[in-house]
Amino acid sequence: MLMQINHIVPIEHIITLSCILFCIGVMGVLLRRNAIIILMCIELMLNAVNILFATFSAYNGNPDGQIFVFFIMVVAAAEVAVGLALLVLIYRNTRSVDVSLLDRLKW
Amino acid sequence: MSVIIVILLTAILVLFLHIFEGRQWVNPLAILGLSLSFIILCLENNSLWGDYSSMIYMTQFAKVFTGTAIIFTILVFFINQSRLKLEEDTNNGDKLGLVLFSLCGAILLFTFTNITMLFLGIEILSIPLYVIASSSKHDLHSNEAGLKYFLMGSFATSIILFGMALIFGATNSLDIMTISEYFSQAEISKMAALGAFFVGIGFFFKVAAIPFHFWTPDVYEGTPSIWATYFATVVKIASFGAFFRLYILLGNVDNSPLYKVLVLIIILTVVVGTLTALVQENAKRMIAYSSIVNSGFLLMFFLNPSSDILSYFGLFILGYGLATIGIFSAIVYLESIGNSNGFEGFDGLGRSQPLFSLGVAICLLSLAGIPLTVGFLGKFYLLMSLSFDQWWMILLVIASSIISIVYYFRIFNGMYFSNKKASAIVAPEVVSPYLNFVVGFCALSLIIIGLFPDFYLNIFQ
Amino acid sequence: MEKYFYLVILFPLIGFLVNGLLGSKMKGTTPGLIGTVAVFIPFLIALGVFFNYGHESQPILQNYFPWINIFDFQANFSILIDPLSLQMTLIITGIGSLIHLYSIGYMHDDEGFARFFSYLNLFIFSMLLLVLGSNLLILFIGWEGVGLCSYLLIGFWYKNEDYGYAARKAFVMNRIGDLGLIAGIVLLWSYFKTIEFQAMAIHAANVDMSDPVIIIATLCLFIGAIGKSAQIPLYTWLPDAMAGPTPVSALIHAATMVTAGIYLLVRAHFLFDLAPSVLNLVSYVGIATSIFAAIIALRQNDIKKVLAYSTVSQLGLMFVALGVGAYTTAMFHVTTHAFFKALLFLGAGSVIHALHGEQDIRNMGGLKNEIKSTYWVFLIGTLAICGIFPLSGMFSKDEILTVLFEKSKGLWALSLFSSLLTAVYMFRLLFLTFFGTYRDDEHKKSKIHESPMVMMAPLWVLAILSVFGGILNLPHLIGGESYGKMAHFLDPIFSHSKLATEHMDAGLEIGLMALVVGLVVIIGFVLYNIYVKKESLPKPDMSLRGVEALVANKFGVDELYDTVISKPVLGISRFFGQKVESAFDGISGFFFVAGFKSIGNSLRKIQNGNVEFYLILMTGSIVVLMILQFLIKI
Amino acid sequence: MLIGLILFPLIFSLMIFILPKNLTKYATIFYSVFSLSWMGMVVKNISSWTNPFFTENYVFSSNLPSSLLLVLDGISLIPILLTQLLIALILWMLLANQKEDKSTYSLIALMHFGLNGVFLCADALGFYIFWEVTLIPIYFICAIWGEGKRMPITLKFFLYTFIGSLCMLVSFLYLYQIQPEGGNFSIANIFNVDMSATARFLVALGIFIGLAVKIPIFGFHNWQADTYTSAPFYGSMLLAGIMLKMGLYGMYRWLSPVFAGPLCCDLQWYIIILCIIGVVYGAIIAITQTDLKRILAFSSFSHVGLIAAGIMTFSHSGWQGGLLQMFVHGLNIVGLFYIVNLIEQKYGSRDLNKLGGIATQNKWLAIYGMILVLGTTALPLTNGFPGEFLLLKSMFEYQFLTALFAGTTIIWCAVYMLRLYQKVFFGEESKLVLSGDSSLSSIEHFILIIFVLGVLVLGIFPQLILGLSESTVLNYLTQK
Repeated sequence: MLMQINHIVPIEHIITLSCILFCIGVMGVLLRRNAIIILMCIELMLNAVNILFATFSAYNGNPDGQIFVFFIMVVAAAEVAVGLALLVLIYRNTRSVDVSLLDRLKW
Repeated sequence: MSVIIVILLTAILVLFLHIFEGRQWVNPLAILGLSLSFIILCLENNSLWGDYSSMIYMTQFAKVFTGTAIIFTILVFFINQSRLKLEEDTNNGDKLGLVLFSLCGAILLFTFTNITMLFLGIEILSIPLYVIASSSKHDLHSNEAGLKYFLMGSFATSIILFGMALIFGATNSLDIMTISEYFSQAEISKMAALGAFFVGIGFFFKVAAIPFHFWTPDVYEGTPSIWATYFATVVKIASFGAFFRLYILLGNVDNSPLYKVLVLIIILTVVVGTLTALVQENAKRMIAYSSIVNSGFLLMFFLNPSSDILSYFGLFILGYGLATIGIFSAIVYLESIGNSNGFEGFDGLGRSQPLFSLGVAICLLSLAGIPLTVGFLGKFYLLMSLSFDQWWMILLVIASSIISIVYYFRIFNGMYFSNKKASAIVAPEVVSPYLNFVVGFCALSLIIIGLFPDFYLNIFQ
Repeated sequence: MEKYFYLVILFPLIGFLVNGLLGSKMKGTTPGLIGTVAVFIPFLIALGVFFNYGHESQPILQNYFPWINIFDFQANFSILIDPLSLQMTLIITGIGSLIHLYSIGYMHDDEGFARFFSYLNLFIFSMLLLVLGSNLLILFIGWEGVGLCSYLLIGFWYKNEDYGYAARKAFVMNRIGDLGLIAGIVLLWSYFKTIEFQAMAIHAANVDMSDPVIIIATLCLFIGAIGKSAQIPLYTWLPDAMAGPTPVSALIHAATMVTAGIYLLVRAHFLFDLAPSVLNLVSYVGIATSIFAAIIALRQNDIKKVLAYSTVSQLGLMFVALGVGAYTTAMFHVTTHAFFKALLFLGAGSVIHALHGEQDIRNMGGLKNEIKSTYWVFLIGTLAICGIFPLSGMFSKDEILTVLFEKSKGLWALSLFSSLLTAVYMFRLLFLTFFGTYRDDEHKKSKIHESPMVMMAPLWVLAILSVFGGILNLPHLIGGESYGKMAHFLDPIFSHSKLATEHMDAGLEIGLMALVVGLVVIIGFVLYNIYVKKESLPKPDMSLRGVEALVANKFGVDELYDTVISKPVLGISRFFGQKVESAFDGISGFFFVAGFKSIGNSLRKIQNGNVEFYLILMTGSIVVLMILQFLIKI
Repeated sequence: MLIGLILFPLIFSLMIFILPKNLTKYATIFYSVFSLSWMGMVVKNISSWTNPFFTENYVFSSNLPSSLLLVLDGISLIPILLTQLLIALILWMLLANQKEDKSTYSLIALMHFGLNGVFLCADALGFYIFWEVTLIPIYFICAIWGEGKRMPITLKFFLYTFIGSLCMLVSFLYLYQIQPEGGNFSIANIFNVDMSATARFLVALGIFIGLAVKIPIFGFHNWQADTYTSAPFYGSMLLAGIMLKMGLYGMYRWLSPVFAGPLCCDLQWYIIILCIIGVVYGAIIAITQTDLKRILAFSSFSHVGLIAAGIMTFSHSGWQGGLLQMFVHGLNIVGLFYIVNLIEQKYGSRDLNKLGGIATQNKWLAIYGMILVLGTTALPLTNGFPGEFLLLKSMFEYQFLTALFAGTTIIWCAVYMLRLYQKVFFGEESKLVLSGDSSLSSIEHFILIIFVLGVLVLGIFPQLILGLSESTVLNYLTQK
C-alpha cells in the first residue's frame, strides 16, 4: 500500500506554482513570434499540467494521476515531433520560422 | 472494440501496401476495410461490452455516431479516389493511413468512460490531422494551414489538460461516472467548476464556436479540399459527440458551470457566423462559416438536454455532414477542372452538369433548411427542443436561417440562373463516377431520410 | 299575357347578342331592323299587359331563379309588374323603338352600324331590368348596366380620345353614385332583412318617423340617384356625354336613363316618406340644380349642350316635385319630358344631319325655309317644353307648380323662375337656328337636305305625343275625374302614401296656369325681336367679360373638379408609385442585405490571418468568459 | 382519393423527364385533362354536403408528431377547383405558344403538387411544408425565364415568403408545445388549447405575418409588383392566380380558429385597417402606372386586400363573398395576364404609351378584353359583382365608415381599368399595333372563351360557387 507520508509542503503552494508555470507558458505562446519558442512554451504548459497531476495524485493518494502523466508525456512527444517536422517544411519553403510571415489565408 | 482493431489493421495494411508498389490498390483497400468495420459494427450488437477495464463503453448512441463517422470517411475516400484518377499522388497511402488513425481517435471519443481515454482520443484525432493539413508540401497555403491548426490545436489541448487536472484534483478520480456524481451534487468546489470551465473552453475550440473559431476558415481554405471535407465532417461529429456526453455528465442543466458561457457563445456563434458567411468571397471559407453556424445550432441542443434529444442531435449532424460532403465534392470537381474556388466557378454548372448540380443543389437546400430535406427536419426538431421561455433563441434560429438563404443561394443562383453562355463554361469534363456516386448518395439520403426520418431515428432506441 | 312578360326582357338581350356577334356579317340595315323589332315587340307585350291591368288587379311578381342565396343574404332574380314599372316599361320600349327607327337613318353610313344597335339593345335590356327589378339588387344590376351602356355609347366613336375621356368620366361619376346605392342597399338589408320592394313596403308601415338608419339609407339612395340623374354635385358628365351620337343622347341622356334616379325615389317612396329631412334635401338639391343648369344653358352655343343643360334643369324640377311628395306629378312630368325632350334631341339630330355635323348654332340660322318639317317639329317641341297652353309640357309643369304653390311659396317662386329661364333659352335656341338668315357660306347652304322619311316619321309621332301627352293626366278641373288616367292609374301604389295631396279650389289653379302661360308668351315676343328683328348674335367667346364669361364657361365647375379631385389624385398616385414604393424598397433592401453585409464586412476584417492575433483573441475571450461565469451573477 | 390529387402532379413532374422530346406535348395535354377529370370524379361522389366531404390520414413516421392529414370540405373545395382549372389552362397556354422544354412543365407540375398539398393538408406541419415546397418551383420559374434584373427581385420574393412562413412555423410550434402530452399538429387538436390573451395575440400575429406576406397585405407587399413584372407570363399567372389564394385560404383554415378574446379583436381591427389601406393604396397607384403587368399587379393587390378584409370580419357573407371572390379573382386576373401576354407577343410591347387602337385591328381580342375588364371592375352580371357586393356588405356591417373607404375601390378600379382599356384598345392605332400581326389562333380563341364564359356564367349564377361552401361556412362560423 502506498506509504502515507505527511506532506510538509501544503498543496496550495504547488498548485500556485503550476498555475504560474502555466501562465508563463501561455504568455510565451502569445508574445513570441519564433515558432520554435512557441513550441517550447506549449511544452512548458504541458509540464505545468504534469506537475498538477502528480501533486493531486500524490496528495490524494490516487496513483491514476501519475499514470495519466505518462500518457501526457507520450502525447507531448508525438506532438512536438509532428510540430518540428511541420516547422522544417515551412522553413524549407519560407526560409524562416517567423509565425507572422504566414498570413496568406485571411478574410 | 473489434471495430477499432479492424480500422487499425486496415491503416497498417494501407501503410505497408503503399511501400510495396500496390499504389493503385491502396484506396479501394481502405474503403473495403472501412466497410468491413461498418458491417462488424452493425453485426455485433450482442453485448454492449466494455473493454480496456471498462474505459471504453459502446452505447447505442456511440454506435450510431461511429457508424456515421465511418460512412463519412468512406465518402471522403471515394472523393479521394476520384482525384487519384487525375494526377498521380505519391504519398496517398500515408494520408489514408493517417486518416484511419484519426478515425480511431474519433471512435475513442464516442466511447470513452475515462478521462484518459478522452484525452487520448482528442490527441489521436488531431495529431494526424496536423500532418494532413500540411500534406501538399510545396503549397504555402497548406503549410500555413497546418501550422495554424497545430499551434492552436496544441494550445487548446493544453487548456483541456489543465481543466482535467483541476477536475482530477477536485474529484480524485478519472472515471466519468464518479466525476458526474460529484458534479451532480448541488455545491461543487471552486476548483472543480474551474476545471469544468477549462475543459468546456477546450471543447468550444475543437467544435469551432465563435470566440475560438479562428482556425476553421483558414484551415478549411488551406488544406486540400478532400481532407477539408474530413475536417468539416468527422472531426466535428467526433468533438460534438464527446462534448455532448461530457456536458450531460458535468452537471444538471441550470447551475452547470458552463451554462452562462454556453448561452453567450451560442448567440455569438450564430450571429457572427451568419453575418461573416454572408460576405465571404471564397466558397471554402463560406462553407467553413456555415459549419461554424451549424455548430452554433448543435450547441443549442445542449440548452435543455434530455434522452430523446440524442436522436434529433444525431439527425441534425447527419444532415449537416451529408450536405457538406456534397458541396465539398462540387468544390473538388471545380478544382479538378482548374477553377479557383471562388463563387464564379459554380456559374453555369446547372447546364453543363445537370445531374451533378441537382445533387449539389439538394445539399444546399438541406443546409438552408428547405422542407422535404434532413436539414429542415433537423432545424424543426431543434426548434421543437427549444422551450419558449428562451423565445429569443428561437428568433435567432429563424433570423439566421433566413440570412443563410442569401449566401447558400449565391451558389444556387450561380449554378442555375447565371446568364453565362454554356460555351463560356470551361471545358466541362465529365464528372468522375466516384464524385457522382458521392453526391448522388448524399442527395438521395438527404431526401429519403428527410421524408422517412424513422429509418434513422429508430436506430437510437 | 303576363306569362309572356319574360320576353320583354329577353328580346333586347337576344337583339344585343345577334347584332353583337353576327352584326358585321349582315348587309345594309338589317341589324337596325333586328334592333328595332327587338324593342318594338316588348312594347306591344307591355301595351297588352297595360290594357288589361285593371285598377283592382294586384302587382304580379315573377320569380325566375335564386340569384344569391346564402345564410344571411337572399336575392332572387325576379321582376315585379305593377302600374309604376308598367308605365316606365312603356316609356322605355315606346320611345326606344322610335329612336331605334330614327337611328337607322341617322347612323346609316357609320361603319359601326351593327355595334351601335347591339349597344342600344343592351341598354334597353338593362333599363328594363332596372325598372322591372323586384328588389334593389336587380335594380342595381340594371343601374350599372345602363352606366356601362352609356359608357360604351358615349365612347362609340372610340378613335377620338376626348370622346373616350367623356365616356370614362360618365362611367366613373355614375360609379360614385353607385357606391352610395350599395351602401343604401346594405343598410336596408341590415334593417329589414330583405330588399324586396313589396316586403320592405309592408315592414316600413310599422317603422317610426325619421328613424336614423332609414334617414342614412334614404340619403345613400338619393346619392345614387344624384349620380345617375346628374344633379348638382355629379352632373358635369351629362353635358360631356353629348360626345355620343345624337340618338344616344336622345334615348339615354334625355328620356330614360337619367330618369332612373327619379324612378328609384318613386319606387322607394315609402322609405322617403319616413325621412322628411331627406325629402327637403331632395327638393333643395333639385331646385338648385334646376336654376343653376338653366342659367348655364343661357350662354351655351352648341345645340346639344343647350338641350343637355335643359334636361338637367327639368330633372331638377322633377326632384323638387319628389321633394314635396308629389310622386304622381313627378312621374307625369317624367313621361311628358321624355316625349318632348326626345323630340327636341332628335330634331337637333336631324338639324345636325342636315348640316353635315355642324353643331354650333352661331353658324346656323334661317333653316326655317330650308328644312321645313324639322322646323315644325322643333317648334312643337320648344312650345311643349316652355309650357304653352294646349301642349303636354304645360300640364305637367303647371301641375308641379300648383303642388309647389300649396306646399311652399319659396319653392314655387324659384321653380317658376326656372321654367321662365327654360322658355328664354329654348326660344333663343329656336330663333337662332331657324329664324334670321343662314350665317354660313353659300357652298354649305346648297348642300342642306331634309332628313329621310325614316327619321321624320318618329319625329312626327313624338310631336303628336308631345301635343296630346297632356291628356294622360288632365287636371280634374277640366273633367279630371274621367280623364286623370295616370293619377288614377298610379294611385294603388301610393294609396298608403302618407302625404296625400288635397285638392285646391279651381279658380286659383286656372289663375296660376294663366299667369305662367302669359309670362312665357311675353318672353317669346321679347326674344323674338332681340334675335330675329335686331339680328343680334351671341358675342364670340373671347370678347366675353365678367359674369357672362363665367356663365359661358359653365361656372368653371369642370376646372374646379379637375383641380380639386383629379389633379390631387394623380399627384398622390405618382407620389405613392415612386416615393412610397422606393421607401419600401429601401427599408426591405436595408433590412435584408445591405445592413447585414456592412456588419459582415467589418466582422470579416477580424480574421486577419495572423496566428498570434488569433491566440491573443482566444486567451482574451477565455478571461472574459471566466469573469462572466464566476464573478458576474446574472 | 385525395391522395391522387397530390401524387399525380408529383409523378408527372418527375416522369416528364423520362419521356422522349416529341411526346411532351401529348403528355401535358393528357396530364391537364386527367387532373381535371380526377377533380370531377372527386366532386361527383361528394355525398353529404355538411360535414367535411373527405378526410384521409397517411402517417409517414412515428416520431414525427404530424402526419399527412388531407381534408376536403367546402372551404378547401373552391381553391382546389380553381387550382385544377388554372393549372390546366396555363398548360394549354404554354402548349399554344409551342413551349417545348420539359423543365417548365415539370416545374408547373411540382407547383401543382405543392398547391394541392397546401389546400388539402389539415396538418399544421404538413401545411407549412407544402407552403415551402410551392416556393421552389416558382423561384426557378421566375429566376430562369424571368426578364429584367430578375435575380435580386426573385431572391427578395423568396426571402419575404420564407420569413413569413418561418413566423408561422414558430406559432405552430408554440401551439404544439403548450398542448398536453401526446398532442400532434393536426388541426383538430392544435387549436383547442387554452392560452393567455397575449400568447394568443402573438400566435395569431405570427400566423398572420406568414399569410400577410403571401396575400400580400399592405406593408408586406414590397416584393409583389416587381416579381409580377419580372416573372414570365405563366409565372405571374401562377403567382397572381393561385398563390395569392394560399394566403387567403390560410386565413380561413389557420388564422380564424386562433381568434378569440379581447386582444385578438384589436388585432382583427388592425388587420382590417391594413387591408383597407392596401385596397385604396394599390388602386391609387395603379392609376398612373404605364406597364400593363404592373397595373394588373397593383389591381390584384387592391382586390385581394378587400377579400382579406372581408374574411377578417368573420361574418357569413364576408366568408362566402371571400371564397367566391377568391375563385373569381383567380379567373379574371389569369385571363387578363393572358391577354397582356398575347398583346406583348403580337405587338411586342407592354407599355401603355406605345400601344393603342388594337380594337380596330383585332376586334375579338378587344371584346374578350372588355368582358374581362368589366369582370374585374365588378360590373353586375359579371362574376366580379356578387363577391364584391357580399364583401362590401360584410364590411359595411362590420364598420360603416371604413367600409365607405373600402367601397371607393369600385371607383378607383373603374378609373384605372377603363384607362388601361382606353390606352390599349381604343384611340388611334400606334405604329407598333399597325406592324403587329392581328390574328387569334383557334386555341387562343378557345382559351379566351373559357375565361369569358367564366365571367358571364358565374356572374349570372354565382350560386354555383356559393352553394358549394354554404354548409361548411355555416357550421364553421356557428362553432366559432
